Order: sequence, then structure tokens, then C-alpha cells
Amino acid sequence: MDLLRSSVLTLIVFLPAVGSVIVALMPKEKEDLIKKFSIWWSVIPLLLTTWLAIDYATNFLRGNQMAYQAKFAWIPSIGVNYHVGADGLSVPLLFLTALLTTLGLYYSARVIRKRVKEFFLLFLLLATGMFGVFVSLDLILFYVFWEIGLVPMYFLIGIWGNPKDRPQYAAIKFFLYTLAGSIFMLLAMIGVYLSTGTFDILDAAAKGVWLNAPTFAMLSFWAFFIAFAIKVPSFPFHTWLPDAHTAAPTAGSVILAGVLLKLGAYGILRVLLSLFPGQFAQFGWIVALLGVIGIVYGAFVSLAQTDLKRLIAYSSVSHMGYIMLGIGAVGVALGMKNVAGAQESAAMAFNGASLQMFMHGIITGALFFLVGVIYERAHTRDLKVFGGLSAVVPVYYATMMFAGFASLGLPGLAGFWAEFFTFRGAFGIVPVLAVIGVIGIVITAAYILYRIIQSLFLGEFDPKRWDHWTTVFGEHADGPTDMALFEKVTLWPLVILMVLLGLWPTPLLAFFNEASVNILSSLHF
Amino acid sequence: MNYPSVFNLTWLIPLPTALAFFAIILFANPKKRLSSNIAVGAVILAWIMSWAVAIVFFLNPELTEHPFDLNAPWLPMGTITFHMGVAVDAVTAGMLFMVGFVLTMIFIYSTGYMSFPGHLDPAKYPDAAKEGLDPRYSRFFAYISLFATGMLGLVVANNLLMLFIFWEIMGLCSYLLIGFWFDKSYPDPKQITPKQAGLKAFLTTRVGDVLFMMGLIFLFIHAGDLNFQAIFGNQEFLHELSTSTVNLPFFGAVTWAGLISMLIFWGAIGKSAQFPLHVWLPDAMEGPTPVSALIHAATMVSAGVYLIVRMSPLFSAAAHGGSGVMMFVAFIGAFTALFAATIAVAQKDIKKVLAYSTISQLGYMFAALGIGAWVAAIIHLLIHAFFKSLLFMASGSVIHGVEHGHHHVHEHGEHGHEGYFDPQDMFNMGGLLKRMPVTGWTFIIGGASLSAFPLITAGFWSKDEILAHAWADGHMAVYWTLAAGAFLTAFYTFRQIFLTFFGSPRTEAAEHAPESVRAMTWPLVALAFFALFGGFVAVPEDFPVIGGLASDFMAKLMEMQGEFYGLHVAPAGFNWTPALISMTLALSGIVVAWLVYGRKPLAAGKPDPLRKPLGPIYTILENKYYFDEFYHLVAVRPTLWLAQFFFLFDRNVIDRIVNWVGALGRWLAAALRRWIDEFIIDAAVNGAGLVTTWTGAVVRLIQTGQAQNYLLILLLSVVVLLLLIPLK
Amino acid sequence: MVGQILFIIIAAFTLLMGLGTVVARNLFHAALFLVGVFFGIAALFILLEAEFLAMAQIIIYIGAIATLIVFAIMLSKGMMGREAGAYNKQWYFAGGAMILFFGLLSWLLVKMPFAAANASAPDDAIQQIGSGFVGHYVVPFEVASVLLLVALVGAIMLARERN
Amino acid sequence: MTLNVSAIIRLLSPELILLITAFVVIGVDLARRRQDDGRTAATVAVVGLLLAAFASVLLYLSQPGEIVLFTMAIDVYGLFFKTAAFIGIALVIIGSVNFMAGRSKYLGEFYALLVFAALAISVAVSATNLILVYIGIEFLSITSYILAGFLRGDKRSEEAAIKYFLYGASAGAILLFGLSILYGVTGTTDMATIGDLLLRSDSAHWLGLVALMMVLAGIGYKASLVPFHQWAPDTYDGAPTPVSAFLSTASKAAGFAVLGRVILTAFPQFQPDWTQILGAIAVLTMFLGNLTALKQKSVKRMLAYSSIGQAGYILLGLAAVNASPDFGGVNGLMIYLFGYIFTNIGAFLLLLAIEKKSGGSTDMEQFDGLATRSPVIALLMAFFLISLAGVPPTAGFLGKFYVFAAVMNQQMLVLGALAALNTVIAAFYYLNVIRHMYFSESTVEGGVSASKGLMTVLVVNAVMILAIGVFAQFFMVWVNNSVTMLVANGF
Amino acid sequence: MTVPLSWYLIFATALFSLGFFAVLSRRNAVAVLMGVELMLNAVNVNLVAFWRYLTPSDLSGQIFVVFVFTVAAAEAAVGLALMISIYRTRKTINVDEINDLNL
Repeated sequence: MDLLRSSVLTLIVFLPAVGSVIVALMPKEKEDLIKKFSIWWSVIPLLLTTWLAIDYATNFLRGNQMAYQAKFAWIPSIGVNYHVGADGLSVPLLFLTALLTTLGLYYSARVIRKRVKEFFLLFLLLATGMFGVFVSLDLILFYVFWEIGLVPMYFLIGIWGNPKDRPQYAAIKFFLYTLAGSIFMLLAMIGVYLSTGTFDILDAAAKGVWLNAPTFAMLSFWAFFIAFAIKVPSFPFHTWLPDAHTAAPTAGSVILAGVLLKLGAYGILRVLLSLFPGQFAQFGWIVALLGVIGIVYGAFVSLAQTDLKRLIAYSSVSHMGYIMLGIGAVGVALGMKNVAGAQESAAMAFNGASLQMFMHGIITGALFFLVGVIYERAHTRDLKVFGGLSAVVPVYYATMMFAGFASLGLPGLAGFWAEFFTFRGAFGIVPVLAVIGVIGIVITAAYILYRIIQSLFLGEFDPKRWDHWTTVFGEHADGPTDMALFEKVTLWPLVILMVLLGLWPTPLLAFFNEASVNILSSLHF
Repeated sequence: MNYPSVFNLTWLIPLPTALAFFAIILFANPKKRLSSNIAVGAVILAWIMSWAVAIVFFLNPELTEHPFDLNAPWLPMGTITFHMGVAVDAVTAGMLFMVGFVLTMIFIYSTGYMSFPGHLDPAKYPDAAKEGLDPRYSRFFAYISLFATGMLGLVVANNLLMLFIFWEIMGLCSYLLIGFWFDKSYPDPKQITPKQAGLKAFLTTRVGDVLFMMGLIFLFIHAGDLNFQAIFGNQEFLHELSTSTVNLPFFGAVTWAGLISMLIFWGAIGKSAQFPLHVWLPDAMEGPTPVSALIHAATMVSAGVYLIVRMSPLFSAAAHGGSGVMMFVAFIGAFTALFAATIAVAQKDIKKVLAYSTISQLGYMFAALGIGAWVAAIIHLLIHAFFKSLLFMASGSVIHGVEHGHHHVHEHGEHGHEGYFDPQDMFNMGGLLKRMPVTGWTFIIGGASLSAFPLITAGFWSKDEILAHAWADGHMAVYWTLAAGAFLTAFYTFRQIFLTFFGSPRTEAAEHAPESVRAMTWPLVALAFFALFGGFVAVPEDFPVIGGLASDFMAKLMEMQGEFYGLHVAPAGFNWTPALISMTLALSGIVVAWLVYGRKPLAAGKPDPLRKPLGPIYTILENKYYFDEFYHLVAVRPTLWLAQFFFLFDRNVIDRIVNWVGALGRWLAAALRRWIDEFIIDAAVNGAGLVTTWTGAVVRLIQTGQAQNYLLILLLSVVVLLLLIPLK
Repeated sequence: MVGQILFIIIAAFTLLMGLGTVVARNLFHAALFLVGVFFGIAALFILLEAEFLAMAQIIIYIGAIATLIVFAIMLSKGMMGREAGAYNKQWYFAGGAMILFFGLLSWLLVKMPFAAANASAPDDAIQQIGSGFVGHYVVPFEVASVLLLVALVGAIMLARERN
Repeated sequence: MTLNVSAIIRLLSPELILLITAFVVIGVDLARRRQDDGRTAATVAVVGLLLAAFASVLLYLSQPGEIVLFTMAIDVYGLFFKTAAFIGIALVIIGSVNFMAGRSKYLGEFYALLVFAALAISVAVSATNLILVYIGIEFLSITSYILAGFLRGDKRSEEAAIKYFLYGASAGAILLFGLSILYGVTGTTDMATIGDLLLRSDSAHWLGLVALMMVLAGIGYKASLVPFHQWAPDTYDGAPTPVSAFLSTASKAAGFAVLGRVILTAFPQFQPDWTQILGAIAVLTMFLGNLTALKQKSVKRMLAYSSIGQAGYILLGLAAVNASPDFGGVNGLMIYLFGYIFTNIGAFLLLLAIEKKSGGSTDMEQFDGLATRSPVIALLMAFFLISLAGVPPTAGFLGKFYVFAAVMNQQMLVLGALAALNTVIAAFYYLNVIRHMYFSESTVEGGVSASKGLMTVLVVNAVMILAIGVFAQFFMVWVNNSVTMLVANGF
Repeated sequence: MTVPLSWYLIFATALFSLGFFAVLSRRNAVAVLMGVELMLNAVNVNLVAFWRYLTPSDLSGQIFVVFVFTVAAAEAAVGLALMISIYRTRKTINVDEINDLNL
């Protein structure tokens, strides 16, 4: 058991990479074998993360212990270690990553028709990068995984992107944007070492970074923050996102929205918060402000979209704004040591932000899958050509309804809890900003209902309006066909999660709540 | 405290319908009859449990002192754990009694009502047409099952958060059901379609809901909990909340209790369609009629009232703290009561009239709450639910009949109807009492109850209670506003009755309208019973003659419950003056209606006789004071415009920033080479007087390909480096 | 004093020859001027009591390098005498830059006070140089010889007549 | 210093091996000329180079400390560069066998010249004496001129050679002038002594700086530092591709190594000055290299500019040199160069396969759809480019990490920020090639093929890039020892 | 020792500058090469003068000069060979005409 516990994270992280090497060695004509292998191989991390979640909840959750740690010297001369570990904040996200990876592979197996081998290879590699970020406890290791995730995504967007959406432009934009942020983060990481003599996140946090050099602390804070904010993405660093999401193949969008965006938020909570609590307290309001702008702005821009995928992409900007608002509120609360209730609100805001990370992952993941479903049939995403699908494809309609309403934060579905906790925290700390953010909720409802549901599903279905229908397998069809089995298998686990977590978020919340209480109480500055 | 063990069932009450919902959407939905059977079975189960709980509570009035409260740990929040749970007090019991019953009636009614709809082309849905059922019959039952879950859950919830959740689930169902016939469209592009109505309903109530959520969150922040009993049992806390203030822009210092109450009240305004968020409810009539009956009359819209009833201790604390929130509630309620009633006068759609009457009646309840007539509000809420659902269901039956008649006419080809026929237009009806006697008489009973026909209808007793309170407590403005509303209510109700049921049929369709099936008529009868006699649970004790005969146990029960929550609601007592005034007004409304519509039945194709005398006022009323247009102008269009603006801003400004940086880089590169070429080398050469054949190099990069250029730069670089030395 | 006059004469001669090398349009003339420079330098070496170097200068530069250049000129006859002009287009500017460079560098050099050691040149200079080559500087020496070999091989390879 | 002959032979064994190898190569080639396309000669050369590299490693492992033998320092710093250069040149040879076979008759000379170049580098990086510095640099230059112009009759090759020659000769003269002044100021040619003397004398300041500037120009051009870089794009572009690979890696590394040693041992007094100047040069180099590379249509020329840009990063290590054992700057420079050698050789040699297919062109169109035509080659190229862009866990990242760290350690924030900005600019054009390979539709039919030797080299390079990134410590130990040595040396 | 050291230095600088001027402005590559030789010679004067005036007992300066000779010879050989090779290909050795590679 101890052996398993000390190696499980390493296994989770590197198994996908091993898988991609194995795929690389397979002959590219054997597409079926490649697909089957990749899917089943990705199930292993899924099982491991499931076990991890259960084991963590039973044994380590109380006090949010940093469990499953493994630490080997990597570049001992500068104290860079291979140091991994997981706590209440990362365990659920690991599960989310594993789940979306498996679903993405499974879905792609049916819809990816060109350059199959490369796709599956890169997709598995991507998983390694994402897992890695969530378990890294060493800044350099963190950075390495952070960047590793970038490369496969670049290819996924560029190669399998829809040619109409300028995928090459989107891919390069995505890469450069993220790189531009992260390279400055690297400088700041070095700064952390120069200040504390260690790259270990936990050690550095314990020692405090740039305690006597406020200017450096401030610069480092912003360098980290901008890197994370670009990834999140927070207004005004979001413009890569609509392009990247729109251009990416379905599974790519799912991973991008479901996991990659979370890396930024996770980075803020794991790295920025623990290393620079003082600066966080000082600048938290800016973070919160950006979050609020993101919420409202993203929602309005979504409302103006007529391209379904771009709409959902912009909705991510809005939804990630909640995370930023929550995180910013946490920061502001750090500077309110004497205000009664502020710390409680901070814990709520932290919970809200982390819940949103998970919830947005499953919801927007599902939404992007749903875009894929209709796109594979209609070969367009222009909302103007649809209408009345509710009567024609009821299963698709029902699935979209769940995802859509979860996305607009309907109580009883997953998204609500994230919003509720975020606002519960934010109202206790930055009420003015929170009030503005509330506008976003209304606009969100407007674009989901008005743009998505109404345009796609309501009204009378008119076959004359669009005549390029095929089945999902590419055969000619007179109209849309309902979801195929594989699409149901892909989507329904997510829908089930939305409903279950909407009704009973407690198991998930237990993780995040322990994390938030303990992380917040451990901050000192 | 030992509670009757039946209370342990409480948490199960919302469950059967929830299970029915999932069962239908997941498994049963291809089989229409099976789906409706599941739904009806589930709701009957819920009904039985609700009544069991309610009646047991009624039998044990002492429980008002110790309301039942059952908790289970739910959400870890920081260092505390939030509990979920159910509670039963008198209000809950009353609501359960009403909701369980009305739900069941409407479910049963729906099995008959949801036949194949007239606006669909049978050729497109051959299977459904053959069965004679709506193609999305199963879906309908799934939705209303989910709705039932929402309503029942809302009633039994013991904390504001759960209440909010169920509140929103109802909002969802309302949206889904209003837009149930999403493929319906009208020849008149201005006429709102079901899909638009659903959207409008959801978004309008959403505005109220977020304000509600803000109030909820503020309350949570201050109380650390949202459990009703925990909050309202803590007088100290309420006191503190009503004395601590917060500074708001424009409003100055307000108490926290006032602010929170106000925010929560906005939730109720949205949900209960009070002015100024009333616009969605009339359009919600685009939904199938059972939906209108259920959601937009009996249950969901009155949930707003229920919310304020629940939160009354907070409102009253706020009022004690000097906040004007109660007055605001009273004002909104009274104003809406009159305002909506005026609009109802000029509507021709049978359901729209009822919709405005609903708004108006809800206004009465809010007015009652605003003046502290807590018990009266609750009782009017309960009784209104019965007669209003009755009215809606009866009107549904009428519509159904007219539609069938229309089809009948159509099929037999007696007339080719040119254009569109509106089966809901009262001017297309007339004389239906003969064709549809059960429907007709039950409608008249409901209408009488709504008009507060003295003594024999339930509506009289409940409405009278409110007016009596207003009079007794000296809220004269409220009283007169409501009294004026009462007159109008009687007038438009009987206008409706006369137009629909009396006189002679004004169309072929009306002439051939058949009575509805028994699944639809029986619930009407059952509800009519309560519409007539339900009021006898609240007859004032000192009312002459009847006061002694009837019981006022409900009012008593609620009073006790109010005491428990610190609401001191003394019975207003009976007073002849207001009672007579209101009776007179109600009766005169009926009489005026008879004079205008009943005495001389309207002939086919004639305009509304009111149009002429009222002139432009009629047009204004007909157009609902142009509120839709106004909101379109100030809210919808700016929002869409803003969205477009932000989008263009994003594309053209924010996104371009990166491009600008890129362009700057390119420009720098170009400038670099131009600079070096033109200014250093070229200018130098110019200076030396040699420009002749250098032109080729101008366009080139610094990398001219000329080795000696390179060397010159090498030399110049060394010179520059050497120059640095003395400059140092 | 005599030394100064001698220096001035030699230096002037050498610079003139250098100028000739630089300005002569005819490449062959330039080569001849270059030989003159080499001689002048050799004379300066003698003035500086570096007789060995003077000898080496004459042997290597005049005997080898200058000859090589002349050979090259003759091997490719068209190399010289082209009418297109001896200078490229940037020569004015180059001249200006050179004057700047010269002025700056000589100013810097003259400003520096060198601590002149008033010792005389050793008598066994050649011997010392020789032992330096096989002693302390043996590696550079060997490298230099390899360098010459490489240059030889490379030059042959590059300049060899193609089939 | 008393050393017996065997000790001397041991200490000079890398150079001796190379010398012998060079002669054997020529001999073998004379014996087997035109029979095997120079394969035997190449084999001998490679074996000799690897043996020399092995000898260097052995010497390093014997912990030589600080031995100065006949103006040559046998120290970890020099041995590191020797090993790197030898391996690099060996890889160039292996990769170029097929390419050269049909193009020149003088294959023996070609490989011998590369071995001689290795010898020159070996000497130059160990030089502790101005004379040896000069002669080492010139030896390397002259070998390089010949190599650049090796394809007789090829206009581009010849042009590359003559430009390099003219530039190198002039820069060499400037270097020599600088060295002469340095000699004049201190009266010695031993660099360590010069360093000491300069430290002690105040009056030598100005002329010391004059010498420094000239040395900077005279050696900096080898490392293609702006503004002494202009020969590089033309020469890299025109020279035979293997030679470009050599010039942009081993030769450049030698330039940096010599510059580093000269500056650190002879000019420690002027650290405040050269820190600023080198910093400015580094910024110029990065910007110019990267911005110009953006515009290139030919991948070879793009790589040429890229290698200028890369020089800028490398120079950061020297600009930010400091006494810290972790991020001293020099270790960054060394590990950067080490990784860079493999990366750039890989990228350049890969062009051979493209050129073979296209008949000499390396335009972007030749890369269109390469990933579908020749997936392995495309993958390798992508990997090299990604390493050049500095994405972990490649060698390129490790190098950037260390130089950036040094810059941060010196708190040169503006410099760090500008360097970071450049990383992004550079990523753009590296990704552009990847874009052509992976995203574009082929405009050319059929895959490209690489000979067995070339493929071996490419794979070895890729493996090394990854190995350096992943097993960083293994390489950093050596590098850090060098820094310790330099620091102990009085800096 | 009547001639000041600076005279030698100025002379050397002048000669160096002349040589560099030739390098920069002569079109013919052989002339350019001659310029290089002038530069190297100039530095030789520098070296010898420094040796003579500063450290006559240490012959490093002279030895340096010998090495410069070697390098100059090798450079000249290779350079001229290159030029001959280029001349064969292009029929010109004008430096400004050898510029196919640019940008």
C-alpha cells in the first residue's frame, strides 16, 4: 500500500506518456488497434485517480494532508526535485482530467478520421502534461509540465482544427500567448529560488518569498499572475481563447476548456496564493475586478455570437471570471484579518473558485461535446440555420438542456454551487464587485436560452433551411439524426455528474473545503 | 418533543415526482400512456403524503409552538456545516394541503387536456395523431413532475437555500412548459410565440432571482445559517440586523434587515409577477392551459407570496428597525392589484384575462403582507389557488372545446376558414354554457369566487379578510386601492363569463364545441367544491350568523404560528363598514358587467362595447400600458446592443492588442533595416556626395550581401565601442 | 636624435608605400608598393633591434607572401586592370570612418603613459626565441606548423585546376 | 612544473589523437580515394574524434585541477568544450557522409579539415596565453574558410567562403591589435598575469578597455554577436550545410569559450563595463537575430538568423556572470551551448534530407505537409525546433533556464524581460516551420529520405537533447565544476 | 631610445588604418588581401615596439610576431587560393560583385 501510495501519482502522470510512446511504435495503418489501445490505456489513470479520490477521502482528507508524496533529486545542485503530491485541491482535478481524457479519446475514436495515430499519441501526451501540473510541488517541475501541455495542444488545434476557423492562426496564437506569460513566470520562479534557496513550493511558502524586497515580490507576483491569468484566461488576456476553442477539434476543445483553463486557476491557488499571500492581499482586488469584468464582459460577448462553438468559448471567459472573482476575494480577505467573518467568506470564495474549476470542467466539456455532436451532422455551427431540433432529436435536446442549464447556474445542477459559493464568498468580502458580477448571471441565462436553446431547438424544424445533413458517420441524411450510442456514452457520464453533484455536491465539496480551510489557515505573511 | 411519526415522511414528499421525472425521461418516454400513469401515480402518492402530514398538523395545533424540523448535514462550508432538511409548520401544512391537491387535480386534468394539439400537422406526427395525444405527451408529464418536485420541495424546505433551489427548478419548469409548444407560430409576427414567452418568463424572473440570491447571501453572511427556525428563533440576531446599517449609493444608510428584505422581496416580485416585473405572466399563457393553471396561477407564482410569508419575521424586524420595506411591499401589492385589474378589463384572450387577474390577486396578497395581515395573506393564497386553478382549467376546457369545434367544422368542410382562428379569443365564443355545462358552471363558480361574491364563495371570505385588515389598521390608501380593484375584478370576471358562456355562439367553432372528457371535468368539480366552501376555514368568528356556524380554525392556526415567529397578528374582527363597501363594489362590478355584456349579448364580429366609451384609454389598456414596448426599448435592445458592442470591441480592440504588438515588432524590424540603410549608410553616402547607384541597397536589409558593408559596420561598431571609453 | 630622423624617414617611406598600395589602380603596382611597405617594416624592426624579425620579415613577407600575391595576380590575369574602378561605392565613407578610427585610437594610445623600461635588448635574442619555440611556446609552435600545413593543403585543394 | 613525458602525453592526449587522426584520414583517403565515397576516411575521423572526446572525458574524470601546460590549460572548463565540440563535429561528419559523397573529390581533406578544426577548437579553448589565443582562433578561422568554400565551383559556397574570409581576416587583425595593446599595457602575454596586473594598476584602465573592445570584436564575430554577425547569415546560407552546422555550433561554441576565458581571466577588472556592454550586445543580438529570422522564407537562412538569436541568449550567461555557484552565468552559457550544439546540428543536418529531395532548396514550401510524408523526420525537426524555442524538458529549456537565472541573480530585470520577450518572438518562427510541416497540405509529392548515417545523427541528437533536459544533473556537475574553477581562479 | 614609443604606436595605427581602408574600399579582393597584410604588419610594429620599450628581456613580443607571420602567410595562401577558385567560377574577384547571398 505504501508503495502504491508513493508511486501512484508518478504512475498517473507518466502512464499516458508511456502510452503515447507505445502508440508511436504501432503501425499507423492499424487505426483500430491504436484507438482501442489508447482508450483502454487511458482508463488506467482514470481508475487510479478514482482510487486516489476514495483513498484520499478516507485516509488523508482531514487536515488536507499533502499525500502520496514522492521526492527525488532531479538537479540537486540547485535543489530542483521531482516532487509530487496531492491534496484536497488537486485530487478532484486529477479525476476530472482523467475522466475528460478518457471521454475525449473515446469520442475521438469515432470522429477523428485523419492522421489517427498522431492524434491519439498527442492526446495521451497532453494528459501527462495536465496531470503533471496538478501534482507538481516543485516550481521547475510545475513549469516543465505546464509547457509540456502546450505542445500537444498546439498540434491538436493546428492539425485537426476545422479549416474554416483558421486553426493555424489559432494554434500559434494559443501557443505564443501562453508562452509569453509563462516565460515571465519562469523568471519569477527563479526569483523565488534566489529569495528562498529552494524551488519547492511547500518549502518556499513556509519560508516566505521576497519578504524584505517588496518591489521584487510585487514583480514576481505579477509575473506569476499574468502567466496564470493568460491561461485561465482572465480579461483582458482572453482573446486567444475564442479562436483556440473554435478551431480545435471537439475533444481538443473539451480538454482545453475542461482542464487546460483550470491549470491557470490551479496555479493561482497552489502557487501564487501560497508564495505571495502578502501581494495577494494587496492586489486581490485587481484580480477580483478582472474576474468581474470577465464575467460581465464574457457574458455580453457570448450573447452577441451566432456561432455555437464561439459562443461557448466566450461563455468560458465569463465562467472563468467567477473563478477569478472568487480567488480575488480570497486575496482581499487575506488583508482583512480583523474583519469579522472575512475569513469564513474567504473559505467560501475559495470553495467557489475550486468548485467552479471542477464544475466548469464537466459542464463546458459536455457543451463542447454537444457542439461536436451537431457539427458532425450539420457541418456548420451557424445558429441561424437551425431551429426546432427539439422535436427531431429529443435525446440531444435533453442532454443539451442539462448542460445548458447547468452552465447558467440553475440550482440542482452542478454549476449552481460554484456560483453560489463564489458569490457567497465575494459578497462577504468585495460586495460591490460581486453586485456587478451578478449581472453576469442574468446575461448568462439570456445567451444560453436565447442563443443556444432557442436557436437550436425551438421553433419549427424546417428541412429547407439547411440541406447538408449527414449522419455522424458521414452518410447522407435528410435531417439531423439523434445522438448515436457512442455520443451517449460520452456525454451521459458528464450529465450524471452534473445532476449528482448538483443535488449532492458534498463529496466534492468535502475535498475543496478541507483544502480551503487548511490552505488559508496556513498562509502567513 | 415527540412528533407524530408521519412527519418523518415529510422529506419523502417531493421524491415520487422527482423519480417520476427521471423515470419518464430515461425510460418511459416512448410510451405516452405509461408516462402519464407514472406521473399521476407519483403525484397521487405525493398528495397522500402531503395530506397526511397536513392533516396531522391541523389536528395538533400545539405543534405551532414546536414546528417540526429535520436536518441532515449537507455542505461543509469553511468551519461550519450547512444542513439540509425539512420543516413543517402551519404555513407548510396549509401549503401542502393546497399544493398536493391542486397538483393531483391538474395532473389528472392534463391526461385529458394534452390531446393532439390543433396547431400541429398530423401528417408530420402520424403516430401521435393516431393516438390522439400530443407528440410530446411524455415530455409534458416529465416536466410537470419535475415542477411538482420543485413546488413540494419549496414548501417543505427548512432553509432559504433549499427554498431557492426549488424556486429555481420551478422557474426552469415554467420556462420549459411555457415554451412547450415551441414550434407554434402565429401569422401575426408581433404576437408572442410560446418559445419567446418562455424566454421572457425565465429572464424576467431571473432578474428577480439574482436579487433574491443576493439577499439570501447577505442574510447568510450575517446569520451564518439559513435555517428558518435558526434565524427567526433568534430575536437578538434579528434585532441586530435591523439596527446595523450599511451605506448604499443613492439610498444612503439602510439597515441590513431592510436591505436583505428588499432584495428578497424582489425575488418575489419577479416570481409573482408584480409590478414592474409583471410582464412575463400574461405571455406565459402561451403554455398549455394546465400549466397556466398549475404554475401560473396556483403554485409557482404564489411561491413568491409564500416566500414573503416565510420571511415575514425578517420584514417585520426590518419595519421595527425603521425600514420602509413593508410599506414598499404594501405599495407594490396594492398598486399591482389595481393596475393589473385595469388591464384585464380590455383583454380579449380568455387566458390573458385570468393571467392579469392572477397578477392582481397576488397583489392583494402582497398588500396584505405589507400591512401585516399575515394570516389573511396566507388564507387568500390558499383559496386563490383553488379558484384560480379552477378558472384556468375551466378556460382550458373551453379552449379545448372551441378548438375541437373548429376542427369539427373544418373537417366537415362546411366553411373553409380563411386565415387563422384563435380558439382563445373570447369574441369567438359565446353561449358555451349550453354546449359545455360542467365547464360552464364550474367556471361561473370560480368566477364568482374570484369576484368575491358575498357569503357563498370562498374568495369573498379571504379577500374580505384583507380589506378588513387594511381598514382596521388604518391603511386607507391600501384599502381604497384594493376596493377599486375588487370592483374591476368583479367586472372583468363577469365580462368574461358573459362573453364566453352566455348569449349565442359567435362562431361556428363555438357552436360545435363539445364538452370535455371526464378526466378534465372531474377535477373541475372537485376544485369547485373548494372554491365555494374553502373559505369557511377562515370566517371571522364575530361574523353575523355564519361566524358561529363555520370554523375559523385555519386562521387560528396561522395566528398561533405567527405568534411563534413573533408576528403579532390579531384578527381584524368583523366590521360592517368595509365589508359592506367591498360587497357593494363586488356586486356592482357584476351588475355593470351584466349591463354591458350580459343584458344584450354581443353579436358576432362586433367590437368590444367598452372600446367606444373608453376611447384611447381602452387602447392603452389593451396594450398593457405599453410595458412590453418600454422594456424592449430600455432593457432588451440596449442589452443586445451592448453585447454586439462588446463583441466588436473584443474583436477589434482587445484582440488586436496582440496584433499590435506583433505589428510593432514587424515595424521595428522594418524600421531597423530602413534606419540603418537609409540613415546611416545612405545618409552618410549622401553626405559624401555619392547617391548614384546605391538605390538597390536602400530596399535591402542591413544584410546587403556586400562584404565590405559588413566590414564597415564592423569598423563603425569598434569605433562606437571605443568612443564609449572616453564617454565613460 | 639620429634615431628619430631615421624613424621619420622610414616611417614616412613606409606610409607612402602603404598609401601607394591602397591607391594604386594597377594591382601589380599595388603589390610592388606592398613590398616596399614590407621593407620599411623590416627597417623599423632593425631600428628596434629586432634583427631576427627583420630577417624573417623579408624572407616571409617578401619571399613568400608578396610572391604569392604576385603569382596569384598572374595566375588570373583578368583580376587586374578591370576598368570598372578600383574603389567601391562606400570608399568616401570608409575613408571618413578610417580617419575617425585613426584619430580616436591614436588619441587613446598617446594618452596612456607607458612605463618604458630602459633596458637594452638581450644579445641572445635569437637563442631565446628558439628556446621559446621548443619550450614554453611549443604548443603554439606546433599548432602554427599544423596551421601552415592545413593552409597548404587547403590552398592546393581550392586553387587546383579543375578537370 | 615538472612533468614527465607520459604525463604530458596524457594531458595532451585529445590533441595528439586528433593530430594523428587527421593524418591518418588523409592517408587512408589517399589509399582508398574514390572507392568508397570517403566512408573509410569519415569513419576514421569519427573514431578519432570520439576517442579524443573520450580522452577528454577521462581527463576530466581524473580531476586535473588546474594544470597549465605550455600555455594550454588542461582544466574542466576547456575539457568540457573540447568534449562538446568533438562530439558535435563527429556528428556533423556522420551526417554529412552521404551529402558530401557526390559533391567533392577531396573527401579525405574534408574530414581531415574537420578534424583539424576540432584541433583548433581544442587549442583555442584551452589557451591561457594571448599568442595561443590568437593562433588558435586563426587556425580555426583558416580551417573554416576552406571548409566554407569546399564545394569548388559552387558559387554560393565560394561566396560564403570569401565573405567569411574577408570578415575573419579583418576581425582577426582587430583582435590582434587589441592583443598587442594588452601586451603593451602589461608586458606579458599570459592572461592570468594580465588579469592580475590590470587589477593592480589603475593607469592601465583606458587602454585595457581599448583592448577589451577590440578583443570583443575580434572574438565576438566567431560567436556571431551583433554587430559582428553580418558574415554569418550569408556564410551559413552559402556554405555546404554540414559546414553551416559546424560553423553555427562547434565553431561558435569555441568563440564563446575563448571569449569567456579571455574576459574572465584577463579582464576581471572591467566586469562592470563588460557586463553592460555584453548585456547590450546580447539584447541587440537577440532582437536582430529573431526579428530578421521572422521574415525568412528559406529555412536554412532562418536557422542562420536563429543561431544569431541563440547567440544572444548564450551571451547572457557571460553578461550576467557572477560568483554564485548555482547560477554563476558561465554554467548557463556552457550548458546552453552544450544543448545548442546538438539541437542546431540536428536542425541543420536535417536540411540535408530536404535539400536532397528538393535539389538544394530549403524554402518553407519544401516543408509543407512533411509530417504526413515523412513523419519521423518531421517529428525530429519539430523536436529540434521545440528545443530551440526553449520548451521543457529539452536541452534548450535547461540552457535558457540557467542563463535567465543568472540574469535574475544579477537582478538585471530589464535584460531578463527583454530576453523573455525574445523567447516569444523566436517561438513564432520556430512554430511557423512546424506549422508548415504539420498543418499545411503538401505541395510536393513524396517523402524525404535520410541516409542511415544522417538518421543516426538526428536520432542521437534528439536523444541527447532530451537526455540533457531530463538528466540535467549529470551534465550540470561538470559545468558547475568549471564555474568553481573559474571562480577560484580569482574572478 | 630617442624615438618615443608613441611615435611607433601612431605609425602602427596609421598603417593599420590604411590597411583597413583598403579592406573597406578596394573592389578587388587581392587588394583587400593586401590591406589585411598591411594591418597585420602594423600590429607587428606595435608588438615589437612594446617589446623593445617595455620588456626587452622577455621575448614574448617577438615570438608573437613570428606567429603573426605564420598566420599571415597561411591566411594569404588560403585567401589567394579562394580568390583563384572564385575567379574561375565567376571571372571576377570584385568583392562587391560577389553578393548573391543577401537578405
